[in-house]
Amino acid sequence: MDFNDTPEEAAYRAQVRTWLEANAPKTRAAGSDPEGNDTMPASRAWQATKAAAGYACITWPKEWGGQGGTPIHNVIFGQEEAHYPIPPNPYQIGLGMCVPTVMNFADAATKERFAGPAIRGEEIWCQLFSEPSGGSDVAATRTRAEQAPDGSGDWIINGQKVWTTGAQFSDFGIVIVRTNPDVPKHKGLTMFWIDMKAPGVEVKPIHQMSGGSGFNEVFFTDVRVKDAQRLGGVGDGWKVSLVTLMNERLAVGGATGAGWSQFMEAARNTPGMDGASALQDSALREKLADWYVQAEGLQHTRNRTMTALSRGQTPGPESSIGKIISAVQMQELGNSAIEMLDQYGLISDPELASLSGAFQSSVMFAPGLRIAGGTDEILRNIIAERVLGLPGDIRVDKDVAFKDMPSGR
Amino acid sequence: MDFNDTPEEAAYRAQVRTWLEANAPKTRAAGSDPEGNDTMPASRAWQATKAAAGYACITWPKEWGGQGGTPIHNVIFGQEEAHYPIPPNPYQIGLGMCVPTVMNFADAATKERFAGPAIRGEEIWCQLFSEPSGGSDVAATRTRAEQAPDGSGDWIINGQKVWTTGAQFSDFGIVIVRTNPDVPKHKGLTMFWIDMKAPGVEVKPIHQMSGGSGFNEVFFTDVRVKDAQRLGGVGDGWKVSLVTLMNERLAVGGATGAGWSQFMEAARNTPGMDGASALQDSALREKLADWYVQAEGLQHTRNRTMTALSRGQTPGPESSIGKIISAVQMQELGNSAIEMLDQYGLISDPELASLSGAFQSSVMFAPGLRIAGGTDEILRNIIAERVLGLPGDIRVDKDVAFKDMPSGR
Amino acid sequence: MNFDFSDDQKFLKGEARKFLEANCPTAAARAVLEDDAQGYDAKLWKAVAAQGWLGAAIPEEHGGLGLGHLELCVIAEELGRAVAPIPFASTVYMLAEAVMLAGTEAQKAELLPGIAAGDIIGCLATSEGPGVTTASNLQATVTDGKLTGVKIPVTDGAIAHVGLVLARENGKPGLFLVDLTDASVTRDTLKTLDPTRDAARLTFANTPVRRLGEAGEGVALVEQVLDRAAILLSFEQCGGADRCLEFAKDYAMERYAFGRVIASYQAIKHKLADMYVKNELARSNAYYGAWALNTNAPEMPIAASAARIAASEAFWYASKENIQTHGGIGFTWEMDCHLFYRRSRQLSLVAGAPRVWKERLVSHLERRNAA
Amino acid sequence: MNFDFSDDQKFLKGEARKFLEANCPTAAARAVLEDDAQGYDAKLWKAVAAQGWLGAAIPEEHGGLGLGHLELCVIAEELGRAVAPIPFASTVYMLAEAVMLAGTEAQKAELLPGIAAGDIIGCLATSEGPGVTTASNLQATVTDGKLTGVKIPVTDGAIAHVGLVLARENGKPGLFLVDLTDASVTRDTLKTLDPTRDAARLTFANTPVRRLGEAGEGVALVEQVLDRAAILLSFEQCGGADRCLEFAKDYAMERYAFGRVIASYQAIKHKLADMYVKNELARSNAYYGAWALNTNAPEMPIAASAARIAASEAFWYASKENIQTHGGIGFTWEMDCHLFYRRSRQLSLVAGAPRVWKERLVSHLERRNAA
Repeated sequence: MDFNDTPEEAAYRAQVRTWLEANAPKTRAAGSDPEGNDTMPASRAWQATKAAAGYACITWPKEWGGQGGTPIHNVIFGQEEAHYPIPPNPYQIGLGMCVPTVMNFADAATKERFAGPAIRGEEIWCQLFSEPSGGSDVAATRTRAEQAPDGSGDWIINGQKVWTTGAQFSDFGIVIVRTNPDVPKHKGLTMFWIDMKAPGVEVKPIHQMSGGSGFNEVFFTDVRVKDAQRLGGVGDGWKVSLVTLMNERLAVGGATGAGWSQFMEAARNTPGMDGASALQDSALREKLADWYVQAEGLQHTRNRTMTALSRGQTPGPESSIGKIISAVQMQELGNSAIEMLDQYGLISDPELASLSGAFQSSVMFAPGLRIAGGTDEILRNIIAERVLGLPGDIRVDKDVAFKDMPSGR
Repeated sequence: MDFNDTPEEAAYRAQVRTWLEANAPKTRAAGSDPEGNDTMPASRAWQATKAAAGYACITWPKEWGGQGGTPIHNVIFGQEEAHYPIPPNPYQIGLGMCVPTVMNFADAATKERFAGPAIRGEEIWCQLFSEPSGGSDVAATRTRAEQAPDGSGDWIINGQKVWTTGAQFSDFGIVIVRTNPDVPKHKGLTMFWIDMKAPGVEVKPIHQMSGGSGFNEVFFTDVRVKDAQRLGGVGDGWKVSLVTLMNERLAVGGATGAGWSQFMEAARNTPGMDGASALQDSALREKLADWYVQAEGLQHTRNRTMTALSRGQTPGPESSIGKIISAVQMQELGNSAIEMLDQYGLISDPELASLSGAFQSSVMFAPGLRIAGGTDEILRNIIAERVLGLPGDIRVDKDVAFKDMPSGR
Repeated sequence: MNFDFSDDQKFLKGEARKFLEANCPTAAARAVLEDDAQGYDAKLWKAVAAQGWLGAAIPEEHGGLGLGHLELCVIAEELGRAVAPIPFASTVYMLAEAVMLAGTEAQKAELLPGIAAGDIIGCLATSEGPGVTTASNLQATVTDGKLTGVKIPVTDGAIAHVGLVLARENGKPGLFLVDLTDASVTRDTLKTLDPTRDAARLTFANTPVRRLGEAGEGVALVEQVLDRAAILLSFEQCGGADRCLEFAKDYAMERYAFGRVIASYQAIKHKLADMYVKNELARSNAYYGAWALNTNAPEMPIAASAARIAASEAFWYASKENIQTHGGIGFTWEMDCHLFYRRSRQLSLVAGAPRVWKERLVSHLERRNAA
Repeated sequence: MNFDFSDDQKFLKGEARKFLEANCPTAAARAVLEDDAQGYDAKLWKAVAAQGWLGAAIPEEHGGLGLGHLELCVIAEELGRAVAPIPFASTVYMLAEAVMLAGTEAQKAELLPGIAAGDIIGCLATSEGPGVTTASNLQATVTDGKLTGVKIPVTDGAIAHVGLVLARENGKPGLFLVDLTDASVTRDTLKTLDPTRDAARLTFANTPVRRLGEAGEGVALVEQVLDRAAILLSFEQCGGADRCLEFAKDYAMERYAFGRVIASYQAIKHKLADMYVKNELARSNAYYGAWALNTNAPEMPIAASAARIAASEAFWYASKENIQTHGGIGFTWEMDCHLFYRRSRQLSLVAGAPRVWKERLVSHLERRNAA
């Protein structure tokens, strides 16, 4: 048991380091927009550089522009890349979920058309699954596609998607729609790729309670798509979506807010109730210990996952517990910090608040993190069902025609 | 807003006090058996004394031997009675649940036969509902009753009940049995009263993990009962049981283990990590505050319930939260106490442990309290459904014949 | 046993709810939230004054209605339910209570009628920076009747007319009445987690002050005021927490997932049951606080602590799990969930954090059990 | 990255499980539990010795197998899973580790072979009463090589041959080796929450002792020993916690309520998911502890604290919620649930309560971050 690379990994890491030293950016791209619009040119340039050297999609086969590498190669590159001031990466969803779906289900010409520009960062993709009435229940899709009456075989899409990350700067998307409401919900769905600049596609940012707007609503009004844009068979959309979703929950990262060490630092510098430092308060010390143990537990769980990858094994179920712990910790730690600051904890102005308001940000962002990519409740269900093998919830919607299903509106 | 009696209540309290002063026991009955077998004569004597004066069943109508009083009268008597060293009360389940069911459903002669001896404490009743495979699901009853082949109209009972409080000293019981397995589970049940001394009735104490055995298993082997012992119609057992159960959860009391003040006392006398008293540890102080607030909250919730009774109103839903809080608190407080004592906390010998081992007892009894009379999970369901009006869990067993229902064995 | 509000008080509560439903929909809080220039809803403030609520517990001789504190409790609960964007707590629970507790007859005559009429907004200025401001680290100083120092944050500090300021005089803490409109006072509005309520940094440079109460007794007086405020705030918190439960329940009964309402899933049912349990424990503790406040009972510090701890916990849990129950939509700006979440943080911190009250509670229990 | 046990170690683990399934069913623990006269399962102890486990980490020159501590970790996990009623921790994690850490060559040669062979049972005697025994309140005293004082409770104190006793010598704490079979030692067996494990009060009256390690360094040495023990105990706790999860899951998949298995109710599903999450966090922290132990890393105190805190929490939660998942039957004497519940309490207290380790962890983090 050690934390060392295997000789092969060490060699790969050395090669990556050399390449990064020669090619990675040395200064962070300027930009103040939290949604990353103004750092886009820098993101695009870095993606193109990586693509040219085969580092953009390390695990993809070489014929698609990848490197044919292993997941551990990908992890090693990520670790080394993180030492440089790289720009934001708006390609994750596209390259992690959308384009692989296209590569799996589209014809050769379409794959040829899209793979290169996507890898090189010339085109951005988004994933259009969630709907206002759907939430975790992707198969409840109401956005409709009907065949055009003109006999062209084209489809006309109408409806609304929501929580679409990056839709505001995406060129293409993959969208799941209902093509047959007369069969049970999972059976009447079909997947298409669409041009986000096509007439009838309208993107509206969602204003979050925390102030930002990284997500969007996307409205479709008589959007016409060719039948050739279909991914998989008519009515096979649910199966296609499972391919896409397989990677989603891995893609939603853990909390990145202030952690135990920031709390410890703030406690050291905050007066406690008895005049001494708040860090002397054993109630806060016990919480610190608990948060440290959770954070270390998650870190070492990642190490176990990496070890499995390094040994060429499939990671065990332990990788599913990250967000369920970190999102709740972010909320509780942030709240404990503001309560430690007493009345002053209310102040969110970054020029006045401790750590530029990091704890206040945690309090305001954590509710979103507890929901995005699966609520606490959905994640517990996933652990119970997929990891522990317990039965699924009783389904009342399996055998009912979609149009006959109760839906509340 | 005050804590005073109304004039009518004050008058009743004065009358009760006078009577108790003249009649209540002045010394506690000797006895070491935790199940109360050796204090039974004292219990019987005190019950007879109360019955003679109308205080045994205050809210029952006078013609049944009660006083025709209100619930608040009952509460006042209980408060005043608690100031005396009264013996254990083995009559609660009988007078609270069983006998009222008999009084509701039996014929006049039967009522006449049973009411008096029950009120006077001459006969003890138990309630035979739970079964090994049933748990919270009373309607899953498998104990069978079949009509005797001799044409007498008698019924022959076979099967097993479990968790029967007081069965070991009961004279009679009410038992729910399945008389028709070919209809859905709720529809094939029937209720009877039975003689616990009848041939074929066997009582075995259940040994608990905490050491005691207040509950029993009761086995029925070809136990013959008359059709006249039937309470309600054949197949109406579920409806009859609801009458009985209505009062059950009120009857299961809150935790009576060591509470916040015992913890505070123990903490004061225990060295902490820094040599000072453990009571100076703010982590323990915060827990103390939380427990105090919960305990006070429950106490004042009871005060709100009593106020409603005092005003002649039906108590609000707030009275349903007691056990869900107190049982978990008992477990956590007990465990925190033994952890405060460090290695010494393991010692359960009453001659050596703090407070005669009260904290260790809490740790060992609390798991049972979290289950008896409704698990934490069942109680949350009850609050969600009966108090908040949320939908019931999806039922897969409503329309299936009992004999066709999956059951795991 | 008479541990509930009277029919008259319940009638007042019903009337208050109707009034606030008409005059203080959540759009009112949202308007203050979205407009940096607006520290409170001045129109609502005047309307509330016209209802007589500001003077509910102020004697008639000083322009109030001369009702008891129980009436103030039911009004507080409705204000909390409505996330009302007005300086009610600062003015009524803090300034008015302090003046009634420790003011001279002249001070009462001068200030109480203006408070009751809605002409005087008050605020309590104790905090001077991160953490708990105590007698030992207090910096603001009064010399020869002039105050110098900085108070941050002061809830309603930018909109108040009169400040109650804790400051050192001859080395000992005293509580002082300060005219905040004086030219020597600099007021900087602060960004906080709850912009529906005003907050400011106040800088005093030789500002004239008058002492309230005895010299050197400032900390004790602040504690008395905070006990009273904590009880009244606990009713605001109960009101907010109950409304969060209602929102969550209503949404869960309407929202479908996998073909059935989410209220039929145990994860949601039990979450709402937990909310209910916390809310009821908070309410019962608040009622005991109300009794102690109304009778000026010696148990007040313990009752106030318990009420504040329970209500802070209930509102925090209800406001955050209400968002969680709503899922993604609950995290949007347009939904009202965050108004209650923000307010729950504001109410938990404005009179001192729950952990401070837990320490205070246990100290009092130690003394009581030793006695 | 190689943060897992090797194939050889996993093979050893599999063999250990098979061995214990055959030689240590829960009936073994139950037999010790129900017989007051039996302090441990002597037959199992001999069998475990014959497997070489007692000497797994003892060098071959001293009669052990000379494997590393990682091998001890996998054995520990299986012992925890089996609620083994033997003095393994006292003898192997505490006595043997202490002797290997601080013993003279003569002490090693004298004690280690006997430990490896199963002839010497050890115990650690630090506690003297309720609460934490520290350098400042330590009473037991060694004068001229003779020990006087009382230790209570001492796990395995009634069955051990050699005690490691913390006592004051010339005013400073030292750690001493004591022959517990000496006539001057009085041993009273104690009733505890976990009667599957022995515990005693030891009274010393001028008992001859020999010092282990440097004079005055007893507290530091005990801390080193406890760090090692905490890591190994955390594997026992992980083993126990995982088995509770399995029990709960198996029962929930078999037990029907309202026509379906209780494992299909979210209240049960989420409870088991929470168990799983806690168990995995405990396992990951235990692995880091194993790495630190095996490499004798300077991070050991931090790693040991984290492992102990996480594992104590996981086993407590899993053992109590396993009972809860079982419902009424889980509370009966005949079901095994309580064996794990009792053991979870024993393992959480035997090397010092989690709260003591939390304080220890944060102190170390403070020092590390200051460095």
